Amino acid sequence: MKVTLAMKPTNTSFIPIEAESIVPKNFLLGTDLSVWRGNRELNLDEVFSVSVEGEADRPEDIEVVILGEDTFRLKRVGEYMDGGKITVLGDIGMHCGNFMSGGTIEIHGNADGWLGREMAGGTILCRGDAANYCASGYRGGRKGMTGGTVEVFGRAGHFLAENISGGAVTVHGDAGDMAGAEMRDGTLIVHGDCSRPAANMKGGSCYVYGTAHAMLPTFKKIGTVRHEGRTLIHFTGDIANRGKGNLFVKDYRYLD
Amino acid sequence: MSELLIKNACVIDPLRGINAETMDIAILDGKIVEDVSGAAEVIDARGALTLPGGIDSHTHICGTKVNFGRYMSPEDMRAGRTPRRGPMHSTSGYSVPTTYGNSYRYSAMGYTTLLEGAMAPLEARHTHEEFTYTPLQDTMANALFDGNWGILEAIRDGDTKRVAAIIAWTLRAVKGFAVKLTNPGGTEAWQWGKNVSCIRDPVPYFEVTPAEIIRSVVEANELLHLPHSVHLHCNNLGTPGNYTCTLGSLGLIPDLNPKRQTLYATHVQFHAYGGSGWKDFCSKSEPIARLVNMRPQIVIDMGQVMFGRTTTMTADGPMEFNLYRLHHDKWSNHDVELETGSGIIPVIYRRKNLVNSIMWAIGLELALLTKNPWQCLLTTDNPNGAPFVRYPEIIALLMSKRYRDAEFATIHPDTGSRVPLPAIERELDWYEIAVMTRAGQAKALGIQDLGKGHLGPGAEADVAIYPIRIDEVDPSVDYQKVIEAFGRTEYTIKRGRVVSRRGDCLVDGSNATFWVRPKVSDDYDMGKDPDFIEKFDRYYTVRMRNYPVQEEYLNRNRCIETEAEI
Amino acid sequence: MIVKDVVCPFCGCLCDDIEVEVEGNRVVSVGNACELGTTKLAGEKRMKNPILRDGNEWKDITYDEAIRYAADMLLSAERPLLYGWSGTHGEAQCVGVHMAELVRGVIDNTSSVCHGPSILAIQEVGHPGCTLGVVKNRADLVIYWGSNPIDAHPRHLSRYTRYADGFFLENAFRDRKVVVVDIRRTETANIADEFVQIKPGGDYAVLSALRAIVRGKTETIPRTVAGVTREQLVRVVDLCKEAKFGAVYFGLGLTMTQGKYKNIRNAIELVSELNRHTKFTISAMRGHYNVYGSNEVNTWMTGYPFGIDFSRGIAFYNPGETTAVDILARKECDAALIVGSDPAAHFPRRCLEHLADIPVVQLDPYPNATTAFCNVQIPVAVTGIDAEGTAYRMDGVPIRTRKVLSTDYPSDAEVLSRMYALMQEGREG
Amino acid sequence: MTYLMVTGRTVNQGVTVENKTSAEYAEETSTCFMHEFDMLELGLDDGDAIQVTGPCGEVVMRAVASAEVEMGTVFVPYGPYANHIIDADTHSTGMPDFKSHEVEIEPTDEEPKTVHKLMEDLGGLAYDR
Repeated sequence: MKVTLAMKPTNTSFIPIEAESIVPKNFLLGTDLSVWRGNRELNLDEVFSVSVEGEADRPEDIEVVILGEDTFRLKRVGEYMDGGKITVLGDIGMHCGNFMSGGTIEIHGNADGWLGREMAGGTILCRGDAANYCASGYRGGRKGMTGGTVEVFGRAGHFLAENISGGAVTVHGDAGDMAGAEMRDGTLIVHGDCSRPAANMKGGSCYVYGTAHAMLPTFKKIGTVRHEGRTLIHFTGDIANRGKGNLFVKDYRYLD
Repeated sequence: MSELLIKNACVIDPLRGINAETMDIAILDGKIVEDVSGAAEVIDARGALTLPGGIDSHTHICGTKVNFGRYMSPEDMRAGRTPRRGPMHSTSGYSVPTTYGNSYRYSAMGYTTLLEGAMAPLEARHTHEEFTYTPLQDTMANALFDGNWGILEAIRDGDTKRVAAIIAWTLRAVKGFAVKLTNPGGTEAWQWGKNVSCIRDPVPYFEVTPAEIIRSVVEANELLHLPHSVHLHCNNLGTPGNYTCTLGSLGLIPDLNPKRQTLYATHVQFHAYGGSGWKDFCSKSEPIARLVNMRPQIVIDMGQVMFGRTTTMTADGPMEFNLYRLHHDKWSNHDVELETGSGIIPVIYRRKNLVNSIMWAIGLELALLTKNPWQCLLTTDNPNGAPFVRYPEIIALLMSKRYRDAEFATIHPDTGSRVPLPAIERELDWYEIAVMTRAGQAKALGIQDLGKGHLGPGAEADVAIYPIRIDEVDPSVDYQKVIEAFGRTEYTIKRGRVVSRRGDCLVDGSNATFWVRPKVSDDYDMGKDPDFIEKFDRYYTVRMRNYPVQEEYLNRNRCIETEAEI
Repeated sequence: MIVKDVVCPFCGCLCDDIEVEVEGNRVVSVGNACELGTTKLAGEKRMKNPILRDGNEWKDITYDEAIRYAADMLLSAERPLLYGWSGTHGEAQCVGVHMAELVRGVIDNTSSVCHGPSILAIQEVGHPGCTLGVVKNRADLVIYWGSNPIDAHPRHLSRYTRYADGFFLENAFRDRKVVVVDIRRTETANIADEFVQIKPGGDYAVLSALRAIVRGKTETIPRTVAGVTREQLVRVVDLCKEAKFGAVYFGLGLTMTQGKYKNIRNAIELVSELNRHTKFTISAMRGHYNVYGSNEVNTWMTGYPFGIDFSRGIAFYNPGETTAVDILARKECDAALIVGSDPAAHFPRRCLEHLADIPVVQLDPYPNATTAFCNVQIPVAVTGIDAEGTAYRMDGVPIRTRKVLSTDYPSDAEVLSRMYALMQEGREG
Repeated sequence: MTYLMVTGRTVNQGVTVENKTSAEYAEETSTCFMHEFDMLELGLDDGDAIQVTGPCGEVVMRAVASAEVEMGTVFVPYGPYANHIIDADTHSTGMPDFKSHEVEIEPTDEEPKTVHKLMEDLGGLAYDR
């Protein structure tokens, strides 16, 4: 079954629309769903022209396609998603794929903050850039992402994979400041540059194929290793935090 | 004039010796009366269990420390969020809910009176502000004196009357209800990063021992004729082998008061540990209960631990730091100048953890081994042992050996060799539960004469009607029904108004705050004492005139005046 | 007439030993206060009556009209922002929370642009702190990190630290060491025993290095960290470990620089680590006299200290999304009620551009920068001068501010309560 | 030339903060404290007008020499002038980069605007009664 949600053009109001109801399994029961614009509850079809092709009796057989100019205003799409597919033919707003445990979300444009927050499983592909707190945790510093994979083909913002405790995050472009902060477990790979990677890490592995700017002084240099055809410098730390994590960088600069 | 008649109530009212009599309860303008007119609104209880409103004699719900527990725990707030609905405001939180969350959930369980277990006098205003937003229960607060410099000095000088005078001035100033000692001496030592090991270990600089503090403050408390006894959180909370320290502390207490206990020892589960370390950690509930059984002057509360996530918070700063070093999680500490301190950390009690399993057993053992239910009251030291919403499960565990065995089978396998619980057959009855959840509290707090904890004519019309017929339910078998019944009343009535119906709160409410004002002679009025004033001005950072809590902070002001012997 | 023990409604020190001389209905002199407090207590030109923007001019209106306007604005909004709150008393803040809950709006206070990051850090690792008097009576080491009390909290040094004698320190100036850490050699740095000058953006690295050195891992640390030599770092750690009682006070130099709350988290973790060796505490130098009160009130009523979004009925908290600057810059609100603050003076321009596009009502005694963006401004009494109410000092000690003048201006709580009553009629009645 | 702009509290900012329409407040918050060498390099004397350009536009301030700031760094008291060029991006923390902005500074003949004018440029309406 393919559900197409074409977002209707709206006035200039930028008030976000919270659409946690947009999860494949919800469409098993039809399209009578509601979303929220600020404090107003709206029917799905007030915001989208909805069309459904084919049938399905399990989420795995459902693809939801979201398109339109204003899709960047949609928050919480795919929250608690456990199967099926969501394709966004454009940008998506904050909290896409939060608490996701299964299925696939593919974003053709950019994703706003908290993409895949506290994700436990499944796959997120972001063809464009991901903003801050991609694959991170929630306020209060509890576990971040615990499983699944997030792949960003563009750049990622600050606090990428903050508190990550499992799963794998790959960013093909540069990442911002504090990538992998408070990392506990899991894997973070940044193909480009980033600054202050793996700050205060306890465990897990963080790879920076580019340059680690403002490298923190509290990582212990072990030596060099070969990794997927690259030579990387291996550090352990963060020793400020009794950390037992591994940080691999192509090169680095201290703020000395 | 508002009249209410509750018909066909199956009443248990221990303070009046009533045990499961079916009767009517007449209410006029918020008080229980002999009779009401035919115009009275009628509630048919249909034989459901009807008790005086529940009273929690040791809980942490309002004030600086509690609010900091909320402040630092957004992840806890995500649980239990409800939107504004009718007269109910929105709520958040599980182990440290918002004030409305506490009030609504307590009310749904039939609780109408709460005692905040620890209020730092300097920050009392904060506690009273939160009381205002805890609308469905009457409130009162223990004021902390464990590290009070003036008192430590007076004790060093052997001047018990001065100790009493300082307590009197402070209680009156901060609108406190009772005297709390938390790890006496330890909180002062902690302001140097130290602690006291037990009751004979002197406090740095002041050179007085916890034993001297406890004894002297107990005497002072009785000099002031306060309704409640001294409320003690013993030294050494949570450490293996601390039961000897607890026995020593309880052993210090003479029997000074014919009407009530002379000492209320709180959350004793945390103080009943054997062993020389965590490896041979074990239960010492038996010697503790044996001592309590021999000493009518002692009342304790359980401090039951239940498995799951919660937040620990106490004025016992050094203890919280030790916990932090065990868990290495978030840690907050807040020392209060010239007075006391506090600490907070989140914890998870796990069934698979041997120490946690033993702690769980100890609380139940204390309740089951203490012969007289008036001497062991039901608490979790909310939220330290567990959030208060777990009370119904605790009631069921105390009433059902079968339930205890079923739970026991799920905890750490080595627990059996460390605790006496499996051998304990006792199952508490409905009457004993009523004692441990309201009547006993009223007596221990000394508020039964103020119309609390019973349903006699003249009493405050605080009533809880639970959806259960005790003639039809065998609690030792149908413990699930007991849990459901105590989890949500059919009606909770506060001051003659139905405030909660099947879990929904119906009114915004407005509580009363109970506080004491001991009348002392001019010689003992610290407000006029040059030395007291001079030290206050020099060492506090708040002016003496700005220290007392103004009456603006009390909703319904229930001032209890006492005639002091000084 | 001289009023004693007046509470100063300027900064988070909340000094309560002020003497104010009142003649007729004017403050003629102020004693004990710093320059900041004196000027505020001496008063400034107040707005006379409520005003309404009518096209390109201002019209005087009545309080009833103004309050009705605000109530209607909030009731009809899809995502109203209720912002400010640190410049008023707790009783008013409580009404504000009830209003936000009723209209399902977002309520945020000025901590999102002062110590919000400190709160985010505390939510990750907790907060070993104490009241100011504990430091005054015990601390033999005080560290000011990224804070400049001489300019921002002028009496902090004389009441609690550098010049404040205490129970265990008869001569504070001699017995108490003061360390200042900053990127600028501020005036405060000039009165320090040790000044640590850090390259901009280097606080986090320096804090990490200190933690490692406290744990005995000095050898891993490079020769210099963000412009600070390893020798000086070791010297500072030794000072800390030798102290009987150490206290860190940090300011916006940590909260406003790169990494934001991670800087504070690192500082807190340093202090927690130091507690394994000696007694150490850390506290934020809160700015507005009652910004901490707005955190306290929000916390007991909603569970969160700031940045609370009631759009969906339940409280949702996510600073960076539900905070005022983000919401305004992203144009995610359609009305704003401003109480006890001046966002137009303190927010980046993009936020003001949105304020210009939406209806705005402000409660403030004075014409200020935000006035220019108001549809309606309602002048109110100044808490601590002609209104009384609860304020929370930077260390959490609540103090009731005094009323030294009586004027005809209503208090924030009075105005907001009337507004809330109208809103309840509109929504529930 | 590029400089790091740091904003912060000053006594004078605090003293005038409750009277934002005053000339004193405008004067204090439109002051850009610079290292004297940086001023030399730009040929500036105390009190000269400068155009400060940030990520979100430009604003005219006055340069004043200060011993407190390092070369390459300038300090501006909190207020509407600094905020006229500060980026609203908080990196999803709620807090803008008030203390770490790269700015361009060059001499100018223009005068600093009044606070009223700044507000009106952004769509506000001055109230001056």
